Amino acid sequence: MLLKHEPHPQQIKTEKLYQQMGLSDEEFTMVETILGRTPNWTETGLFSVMWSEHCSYKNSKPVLKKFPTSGEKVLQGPGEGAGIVDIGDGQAVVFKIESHNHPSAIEPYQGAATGVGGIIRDIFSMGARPIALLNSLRFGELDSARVNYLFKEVVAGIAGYGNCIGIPTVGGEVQFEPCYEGNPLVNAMCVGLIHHEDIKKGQAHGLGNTVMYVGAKTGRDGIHGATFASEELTEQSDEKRPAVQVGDPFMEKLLLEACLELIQSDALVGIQDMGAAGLASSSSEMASKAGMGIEMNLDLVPQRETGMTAYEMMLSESQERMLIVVKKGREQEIVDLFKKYDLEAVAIGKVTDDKQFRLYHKGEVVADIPVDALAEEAPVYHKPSKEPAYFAEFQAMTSEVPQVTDVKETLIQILSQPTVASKEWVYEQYDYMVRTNTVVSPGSDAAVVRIRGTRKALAMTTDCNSRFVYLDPETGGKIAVAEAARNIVCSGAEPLAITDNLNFGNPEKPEVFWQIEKSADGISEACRVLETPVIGGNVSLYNETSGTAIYPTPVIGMVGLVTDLDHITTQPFKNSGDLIYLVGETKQEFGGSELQKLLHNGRVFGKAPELNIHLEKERQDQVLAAIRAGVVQSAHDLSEGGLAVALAECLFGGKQLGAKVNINGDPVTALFSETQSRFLLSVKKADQQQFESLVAAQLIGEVNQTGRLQVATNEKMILEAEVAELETAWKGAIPCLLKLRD
Amino acid sequence: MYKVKIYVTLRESVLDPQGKAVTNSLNALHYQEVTDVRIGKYMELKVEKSDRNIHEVIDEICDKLLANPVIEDYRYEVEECVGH
Amino acid sequence: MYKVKIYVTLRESVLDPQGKAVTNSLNALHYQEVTDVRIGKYMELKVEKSDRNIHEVIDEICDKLLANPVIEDYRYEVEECVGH
Amino acid sequence: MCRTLKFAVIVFPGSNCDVDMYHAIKDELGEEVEYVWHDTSSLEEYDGILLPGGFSYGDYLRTGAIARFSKVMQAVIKAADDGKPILGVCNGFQILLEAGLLPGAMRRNESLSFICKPVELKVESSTTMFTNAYQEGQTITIPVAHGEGNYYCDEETLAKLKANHQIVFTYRRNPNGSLENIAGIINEKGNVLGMMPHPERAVDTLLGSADGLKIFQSIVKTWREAHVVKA
Ligand SMILES: Nc1ncnc2c1ncn2[C@@H]1O[C@H](COP(=O)(O)OP(=O)(O)O)[C@@H](O)[C@H]1O
Ligand SMILES: [Mg+2]
Repeated sequence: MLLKHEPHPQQIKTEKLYQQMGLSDEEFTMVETILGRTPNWTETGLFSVMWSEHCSYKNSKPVLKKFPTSGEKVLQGPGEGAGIVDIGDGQAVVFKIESHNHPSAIEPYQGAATGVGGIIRDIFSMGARPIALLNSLRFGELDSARVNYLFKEVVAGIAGYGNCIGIPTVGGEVQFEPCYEGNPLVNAMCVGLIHHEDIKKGQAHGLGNTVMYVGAKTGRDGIHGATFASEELTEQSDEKRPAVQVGDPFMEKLLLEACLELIQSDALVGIQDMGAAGLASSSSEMASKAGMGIEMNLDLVPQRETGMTAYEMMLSESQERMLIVVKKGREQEIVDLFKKYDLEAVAIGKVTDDKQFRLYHKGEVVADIPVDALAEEAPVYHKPSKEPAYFAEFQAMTSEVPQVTDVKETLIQILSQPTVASKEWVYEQYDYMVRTNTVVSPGSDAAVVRIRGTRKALAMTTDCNSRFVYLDPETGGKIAVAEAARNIVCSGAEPLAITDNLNFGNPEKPEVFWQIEKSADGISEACRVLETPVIGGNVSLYNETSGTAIYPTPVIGMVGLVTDLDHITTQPFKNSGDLIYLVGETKQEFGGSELQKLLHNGRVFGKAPELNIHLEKERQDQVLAAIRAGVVQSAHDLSEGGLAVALAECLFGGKQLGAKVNINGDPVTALFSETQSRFLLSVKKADQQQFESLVAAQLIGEVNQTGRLQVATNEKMILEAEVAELETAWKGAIPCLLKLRD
Repeated sequence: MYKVKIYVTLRESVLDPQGKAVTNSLNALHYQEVTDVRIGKYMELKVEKSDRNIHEVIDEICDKLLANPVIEDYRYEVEECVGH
Repeated sequence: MYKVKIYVTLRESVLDPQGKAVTNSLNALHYQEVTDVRIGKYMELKVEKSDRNIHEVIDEICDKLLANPVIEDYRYEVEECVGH
Repeated sequence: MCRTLKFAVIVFPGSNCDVDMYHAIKDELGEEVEYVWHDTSSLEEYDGILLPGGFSYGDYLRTGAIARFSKVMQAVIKAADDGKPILGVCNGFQILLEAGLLPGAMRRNESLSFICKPVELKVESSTTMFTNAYQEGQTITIPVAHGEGNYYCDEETLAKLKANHQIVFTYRRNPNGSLENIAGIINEKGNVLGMMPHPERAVDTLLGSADGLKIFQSIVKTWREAHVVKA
């Protein structure tokens, strides 16, 4: 694609060169109609990136419309760099999630690192101070050397960027399934804090105002990255791959501090980061959103390499760059401000009122396009949708209780599944404490970051059990939101809003599109009932290798508000003698469960667990009320592995506590079923009455000092284990799997 | 026994933040004459003779482990050590 | 214009954790013939001609910045580029 | 009757624990503190100098290697000569090593990975101006967060460190492979301390531990005693 001599318009048309850039014949014809002529090479490139799925959401727009996006507290919904939610006292929280799946499949360290760098820029370009990072990762099974390598490098890349820039990585999730073997998922989320008056938008207002370029120089890296992200990975991907972007977190740290200083200047009109499709998307979107035009002279763009063409400069995805619009005549102030941080700020163009997107290079006009055509008028497709055959098959299956002969051994095996096992190996590589606000570190349900100078704190989590989404996209989508909210509530916070990352296969396949639609329905319903609007998100399609799609994986990032530091609650049991309560009844539900996967060689099938979202809401409200009343010592939600895993996790952490529990019903169901909307709480005996008046819960046992977990059903002992033995299996699993492959 | 020297360098158009920082630092220290620095890796391996061709072995381990072909190039020199 | 190649290596007496890890990985991948790996840095500098002797300049910047004498040694080669 | 102390937190491009250090002094210790930019040439007005953690200049080339040439380092060296307390934490420690204010060098962690977690330290010496609020041999919990904390020096230097009681903190369980479990060392004169663990992250039980506060309290105590006597 990087040709020495750029083809002429006629050649682009007759040889259908636009197809290599991802434009279809119909789309090319549309471009000709818009321009009233055949586009040149640069223009063709601009349309191809701006109309890629990654930038235009052309396939997913109709689906995204389903989401509830407004709410009393929403200050900024989808559309800008990130969404914003009011948290009172003139402050607001800003957050967003983004994927870097394809780059990470090719160069895992840099792919993950630049993913983190990109999402951080989305946050500070809104004017917010980034305060925390999270991530959500999916890999194949750890028994392959390639997966091992990808996992290690992705974690190192996230750590490398986040640690260096000094934003704590406080949480996340990792799931391992064979379907991600060739196409891992790397989603990164950033949370920021802002004062209402500092909110900045990516808009190029004001005729004659100056467009400035700040940050790193432009090189040939990542050209056509957005298009690349909108295609399936194939054997040839290695060759098609654009020059890989290398992250420079040090540069970004300087850029971050400089931009936050810039936000305070009244010379600033608009600011946007150069993410996917770099200079092309940032400049056209800023102009289009403001209802203006833009003119830029590419000779002035700071360049890292020699001989760069207009096409290359516009499509480069070099990292650590921002585009700003400043009041005319105030440029020098901006130059000086950036200079203090050893950064360059260069005027490269101006805002016009003719709604055209016009580029000059070496004295010639190299592009002249109606700006809305690039940014907002990309075609929208309503893809056909079809229920896949497997779905009806799964729905028709009856739920059976799996055969378990040795309960303790089974629990140990489940605790050793890397998806369930301790993620300490991961998060110990992240500086989760820097900025000294992390009150609840990784390892509990949600992370909690205090807001200095107040009694408030923010709880945050990422969640998605993609097995359930695969079995039943609508229910699975609901469960993803509900689980995130459960984690937030368990930490003592009230869920505020979500950001989502829709990771799916090729939307041109009707079965995949059906999964997208259905899960969006589920997410939407859950968000409505739980009152957590969708304030932003990201779409990553074409996650397939050799024609096989990943499990549909709509990752939910959720933030909640802790109104008083005293409400902060964590998952481990605290004191011997405390009472253990289970909230929610347990049904016989094993479809997509950890136990099913274990017993069927990695395969899942059948129905996903049911979810009554109204019941879910009721229980969450009760649990939160009890936490706020100060009568809950510990809180943990039940997720992968069911009650047995939850009980074990509440005992981990070296306090040498034990628990004796008695429950009724079938033992395997009681221990391992993954019925939704359940919580495990512990309560001081003295608070028993008050607690029971607030929460409908079943008293199932007591915390003791034995260092043993004992569970009986109908008074008959079914599980007895040393907590230390369980913890060793749980903690050792991931390091052990990695060492084997060293 | 062979002594193998491997040089791993970043590909031409790949950004080298380290090299850039070092260039800036040298310029600030008044070594204006230094106009560019690129930083790579230098490795020394001791390899015993085996039934496989040494060049074949080194190519293989460079491709697999020591260099990342997506962003790096490598070259190497093999010396035969006498006396071992 | 000169092109200078600088090799910075850990001193013999200093344990090299990275080299050790690579040796172990290679052995695990059944390259038993690799008995030792030491990892250092390889830098390429472009230096313009100035009134100072190039060797003097390079020695100075290596001593000051590019190598840490407590744990590292360095050596270098200078090539003169023609045509620039 | 004594005035409050005034601390300087040096900010290099890429420092990121500067904020943590600042708040530890201001909110928990209750003394005066200011951020001081790397291009400052005088530190005369400060009673104590704090070099915070982070990634100065991205930690490119070697940790601390580029930062040591910052303009402010001349003033740090002068302050060291003047006998002022100087504390370098993590990246600050690495800079002190590169600048030659403390002996030795850092290598990458033995695991080759960054490591962030609370660790137990043994206070090896409680006679320094940074540790006189601790008991000798006491175990304290302070977090580490670094990728290169694997301290190294040659045998001769080690012998000297031992003979002069310059090893101030050691790890109970070594997280990085450092020589003799060394976590922190002091200069011969006793006024420059470098340590990998972050005491400024351990000043509030809300965040897990307050064991680090005594380091700052020791500095204040020593300073007050010296200045009351003189007054
Ligand atoms: N990739 C990751 N990065 C940081 N922390 C992680 C990551 N994966 C898991 N964790 C942390 O480990 C803990 C357990 O994760 P998980 O099993 O997903 O919890 P849950 O099932 O409650 O959502 C959480 O505190 C989580 O934040
Ligand atoms: Mg949970």
